Amino acid sequence: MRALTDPILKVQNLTMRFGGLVAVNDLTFTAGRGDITALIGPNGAGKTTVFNCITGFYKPTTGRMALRHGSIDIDAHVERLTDTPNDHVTNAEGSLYLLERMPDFHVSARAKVARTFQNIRLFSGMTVLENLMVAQHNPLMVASNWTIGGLLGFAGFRKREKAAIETAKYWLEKTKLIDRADDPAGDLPYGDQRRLEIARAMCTEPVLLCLDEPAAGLNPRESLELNALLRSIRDDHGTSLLLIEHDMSVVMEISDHVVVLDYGTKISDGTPEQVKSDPKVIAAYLGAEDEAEVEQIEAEVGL
Amino acid sequence: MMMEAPAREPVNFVGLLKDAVFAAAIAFGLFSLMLGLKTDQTLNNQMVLVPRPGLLFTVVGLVFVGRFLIGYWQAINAGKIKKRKAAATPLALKIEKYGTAAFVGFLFVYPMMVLGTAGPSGAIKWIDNFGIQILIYIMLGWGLNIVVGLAGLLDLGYVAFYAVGAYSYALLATSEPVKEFMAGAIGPTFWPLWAFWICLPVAGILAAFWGVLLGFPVLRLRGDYLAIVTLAFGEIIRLVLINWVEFSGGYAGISSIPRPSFFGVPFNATESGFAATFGLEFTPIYRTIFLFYVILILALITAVVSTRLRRLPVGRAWEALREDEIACRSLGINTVNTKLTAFAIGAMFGGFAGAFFAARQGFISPESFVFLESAQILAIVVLGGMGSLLGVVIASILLVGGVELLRELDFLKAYFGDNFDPAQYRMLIFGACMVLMMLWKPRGLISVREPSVFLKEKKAVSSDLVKEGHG
Amino acid sequence: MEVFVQQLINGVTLGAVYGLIAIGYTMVFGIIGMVNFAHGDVFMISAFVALICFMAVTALAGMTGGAVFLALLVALIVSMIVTSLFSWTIERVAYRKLRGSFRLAPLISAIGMSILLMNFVQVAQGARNKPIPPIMRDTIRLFEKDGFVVAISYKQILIILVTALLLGIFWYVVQKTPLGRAQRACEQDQKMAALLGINVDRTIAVTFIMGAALAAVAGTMFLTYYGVVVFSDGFVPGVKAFTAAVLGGIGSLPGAVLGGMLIGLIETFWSAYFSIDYKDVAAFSILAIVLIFMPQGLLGKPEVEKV
Amino acid sequence: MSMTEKAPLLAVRGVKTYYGNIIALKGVDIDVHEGEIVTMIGANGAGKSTLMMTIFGKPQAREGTITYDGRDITRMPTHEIAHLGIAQSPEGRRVFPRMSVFENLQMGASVNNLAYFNEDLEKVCAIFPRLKERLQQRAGTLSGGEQQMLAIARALMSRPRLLLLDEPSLGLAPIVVRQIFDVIREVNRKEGMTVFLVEQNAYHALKLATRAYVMVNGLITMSGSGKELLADPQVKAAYLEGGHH
Repeated sequence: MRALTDPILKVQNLTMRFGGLVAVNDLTFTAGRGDITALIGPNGAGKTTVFNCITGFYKPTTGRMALRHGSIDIDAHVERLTDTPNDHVTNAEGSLYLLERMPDFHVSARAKVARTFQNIRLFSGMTVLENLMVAQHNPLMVASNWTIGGLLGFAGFRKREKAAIETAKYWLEKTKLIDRADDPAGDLPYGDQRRLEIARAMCTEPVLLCLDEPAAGLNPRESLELNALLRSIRDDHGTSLLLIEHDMSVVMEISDHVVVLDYGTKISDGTPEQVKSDPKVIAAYLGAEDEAEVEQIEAEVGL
Repeated sequence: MMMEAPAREPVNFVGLLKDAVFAAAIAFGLFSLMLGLKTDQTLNNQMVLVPRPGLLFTVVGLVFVGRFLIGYWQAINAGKIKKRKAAATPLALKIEKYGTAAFVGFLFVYPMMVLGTAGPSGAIKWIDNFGIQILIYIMLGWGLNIVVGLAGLLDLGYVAFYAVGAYSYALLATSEPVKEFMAGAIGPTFWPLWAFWICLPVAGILAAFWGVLLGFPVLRLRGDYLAIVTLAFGEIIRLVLINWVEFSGGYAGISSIPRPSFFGVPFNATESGFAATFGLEFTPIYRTIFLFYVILILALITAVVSTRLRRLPVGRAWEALREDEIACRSLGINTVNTKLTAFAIGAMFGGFAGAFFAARQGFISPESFVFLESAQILAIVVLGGMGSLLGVVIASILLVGGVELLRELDFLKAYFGDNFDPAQYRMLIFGACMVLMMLWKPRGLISVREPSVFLKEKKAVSSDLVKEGHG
Repeated sequence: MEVFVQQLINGVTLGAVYGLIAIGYTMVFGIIGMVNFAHGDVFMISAFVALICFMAVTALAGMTGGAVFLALLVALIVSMIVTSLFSWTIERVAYRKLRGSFRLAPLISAIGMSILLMNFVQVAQGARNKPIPPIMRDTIRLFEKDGFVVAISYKQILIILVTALLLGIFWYVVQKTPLGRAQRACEQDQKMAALLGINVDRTIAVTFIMGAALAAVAGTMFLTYYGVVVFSDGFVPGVKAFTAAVLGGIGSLPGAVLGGMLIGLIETFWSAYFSIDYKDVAAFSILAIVLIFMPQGLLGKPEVEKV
Repeated sequence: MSMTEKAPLLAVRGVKTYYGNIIALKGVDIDVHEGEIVTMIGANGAGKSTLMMTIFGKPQAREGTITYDGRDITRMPTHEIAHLGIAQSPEGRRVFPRMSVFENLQMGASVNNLAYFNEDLEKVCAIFPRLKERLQQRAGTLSGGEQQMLAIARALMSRPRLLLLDEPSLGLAPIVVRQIFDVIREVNRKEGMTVFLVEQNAYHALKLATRAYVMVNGLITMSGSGKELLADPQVKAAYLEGGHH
């Protein structure tokens, strides 16, 4: 858990109100670089709202979300940056971004935060490969000289496009979708669509990947595969992960750090083991342990 | 799939009769006042009602018979499971590819073919009314296709850009100060001869500029709101053209717009004219043929550019925008710019077509830029199958060519007497055809999408999966 | 001041007519999310039906005061029935099969239907203006200043009252009755509504009929107010009424009437104080401006973007 | 089995369903007897949700028959089926987003014209206190889990004889999942409601079930009592391992 030693994202006093409804209430937490940070909590606790704030889809009512690239010291710069009208600061050590000041597409394009959605949002009428090409829009746009070079068929663009296809192939192989590359995304089974969404997000080369219930609707075998994929994204690519998940087999298995929300407020924060045994979490979220019940069933069916 | 044909049920004639009686009753209700009684004015301006029971009962009878026959046809086909064509075969793409090539080839020889068969005087109608007219709509359809078909932005005021292009050319070409300036700077014949070629790009750029101008405020709007605001913009431009008489000539429009020259050689009977220069006998057909090739080239440029754009990041972003705007934003795509480029490029092609239209007609007025035109262009795009270039071509031929063919109904006067005015029925039939075609092919004629990039094999995407956009 | 009051009265009357047509647009859009482009032409047909009916009754009963009133009443009722039948048929023939398919298909079908209806009336009834003899010409003088008489006619009072009454009734139906709840459910998720036992086809048909009945009221009042109708009268009032529906917030009945009032007032005041030529430009510009800054319209509920 | 003496409440026989050209159900046979909880498990895309919708005639089965309470409902319009006392909480929740929670519940009770509305409202509010807090809130603003509760509550409002639940535990917190399975058990035991349940969460669902089916690729491949399937090695390998509790 590197949240304290090497943070990548610091969320401070985040509050989001919709009319009279307080969805997130004064939430503060830190996600560590190279960590898998899980955000869990009962339904309606405000987890997805937090995601929408981080990724720029909602403008928070109050609060600050600082994300860094490189080793720039967040605490040393964040106050100064807040006093300026800018949304980021860059020095030799890296860059610091204030996500709440950025429009959604800048959060992805500049701050390099990618996300997936609870209700899968693929470009269903485009092929799997095309989905991954769209994710590389910004570098390709530059390579096509903002369309003009591409229209005239310049070689620079064709080269860059080949490279983009290679990137896409890499992620397709990684997510075991390579055989479906030329099929429309809408034709894929549910589990494949979930993985494609992750592959697409990774094609934007994010430093922080936010996954909204990646295991929802997966069967146990698919969940296991997902665990392996997420671990590999963390270990092989150094991408930090932030995920919302209800499937405890995923959360407890792969998270380095768990933050628990209830009614928009943080009720627990720590390692999976700490959180699992936190009485507040058990009361609000996990429910009473039913180990005894499980054993009883297993005895009945003769395991 | 092997399936036993289910035993055909006997046709239920009583039920069919009931349906037909019901339909006839509805028809009677609908038409007894609207057809059965005609409002007429007597010579001293008195309104009177003229009963037409014969007409009413003929129509009701036709509805009865028609409903019965349709019902019978459905009943005998009910047992058959409709054999649907297999979804998403590469064959459809091949047809599109080779079909397009063959069609372009045909277009290039079309004027010669017509000339050969119909002779110089008969050919004008076929080249102008059918060839040029249809090509203008193909070009407009391809232009609008970028906005509606690719980017999924519903634009009901596309005719505004057509108007901007037409008026840009017409105003510049007939402007006295410009004419005088050019006469002083280069020579008196320069501007009338070259105005079209100089103004054509200007018209496109101005239309694109208007596209951005109108596009910018409506970016946040979605779906039908966007449609209604674009409709409003289209109407505003038309109403301004009508009312701002000093600027645009109002209802009277602009006349004596210079015609395009053959790159400096005019199409007239003078010695420096096209016919004399090339040692031909003067006939107006040369100009028509030349115009045909001009619009053909313009349309092909539109097609080539839009095909290329689709394979570029910007084109893929358009389609992605149509599929899911929120996902686009999450991938770092600036949706504002993406939408604006779609508006601008679509408008630009509309502007080119407008300039050509003004040059071909020699006269323009706001009458040519009514909402019905926008509706017709949109109908072409939708009927063609959104995003399909070949579809737009077929739809243009069906809709525009069909309407032109209906002009040939004068022979009906022989049957119905001289009081019968077939022109009235032209739009009636046109409206009915729009409805029927949508009922027949709601997804358009070509309902597969061609992927812009592929790894191993290009597979067509069935239109069931393609979204239509919300903006 | 006098001019202002007089224009206010005229504007509200015109606005009431737009408002009644707008309700039809807003209800149909509300329930199946389509712009029923043919609704303006349905309105035009209703005026024609009322005209023919009115002429038929007065031809039989004469043009005395009582007979005119009777003729008007019969015209209104018959027009409501026949127009509803038209609207029902249009939905059944041109839209039902396209429901749930491609979003643009019903729109194109509706535009085709609009062209069809307009030209049907032209073919069936001729292209000329169709006047009726002036009726209900009595006015109430409100006040007079410097020779300028501010007056309100009985026609205007009738139009405003009928609009208010119908708005009340329809708003109650949509908000408070099971039918209205079913309509709103169909608007949001037809498949789910069917799972809960709602007859979706019937609910949608009823919606078309309700909208058409209101358009018939508007058409009859339009005929009596202006005293003339022509086959092309569907398009411009139709577009303006749709504008009104969007302006007021689509899906909201009071919004439709409010939007209608605004369009009517803008038009009358613009004509009175600026230039009659640009009155439609003004109406459309206001629409564009309102939508750009308030995309949900004046009374529509803002849509929270669900990510 | 002892229950087979009585005709089943719901009988699905040889049902084949297509989406366009694609076959989704390839001849499915299912029995649901009065008073049972029947579970169907299977992978994503196996056709479970298609079966749920086919029972309601959306889409209609191209072949085969579906009988409910002795009546053939294969070709019956969806809204009429709803009036026979079958309710469904469908895939994707499908709450009416711009209606309040209260109105959504009213919609659920519309088949019996709100006859028992107040009584039932209290009941579902007791089951899902979360909904009680949000009665006047628009359903579209609820979180996913709350919408799931609302969808189930809405289905209960019609007082169905047969309740169809499509993945009621999808996307819910563990504590709520348990709560929902408790609710299912309770309405079954106390009110004798027959429940037909489609689940990914095989462990909980099988534990609850009187009988269960496994669907693979549009076909039923296995059936038996909940306990039997829970103990079956194939089922364990495919649907239970990985610790989906």
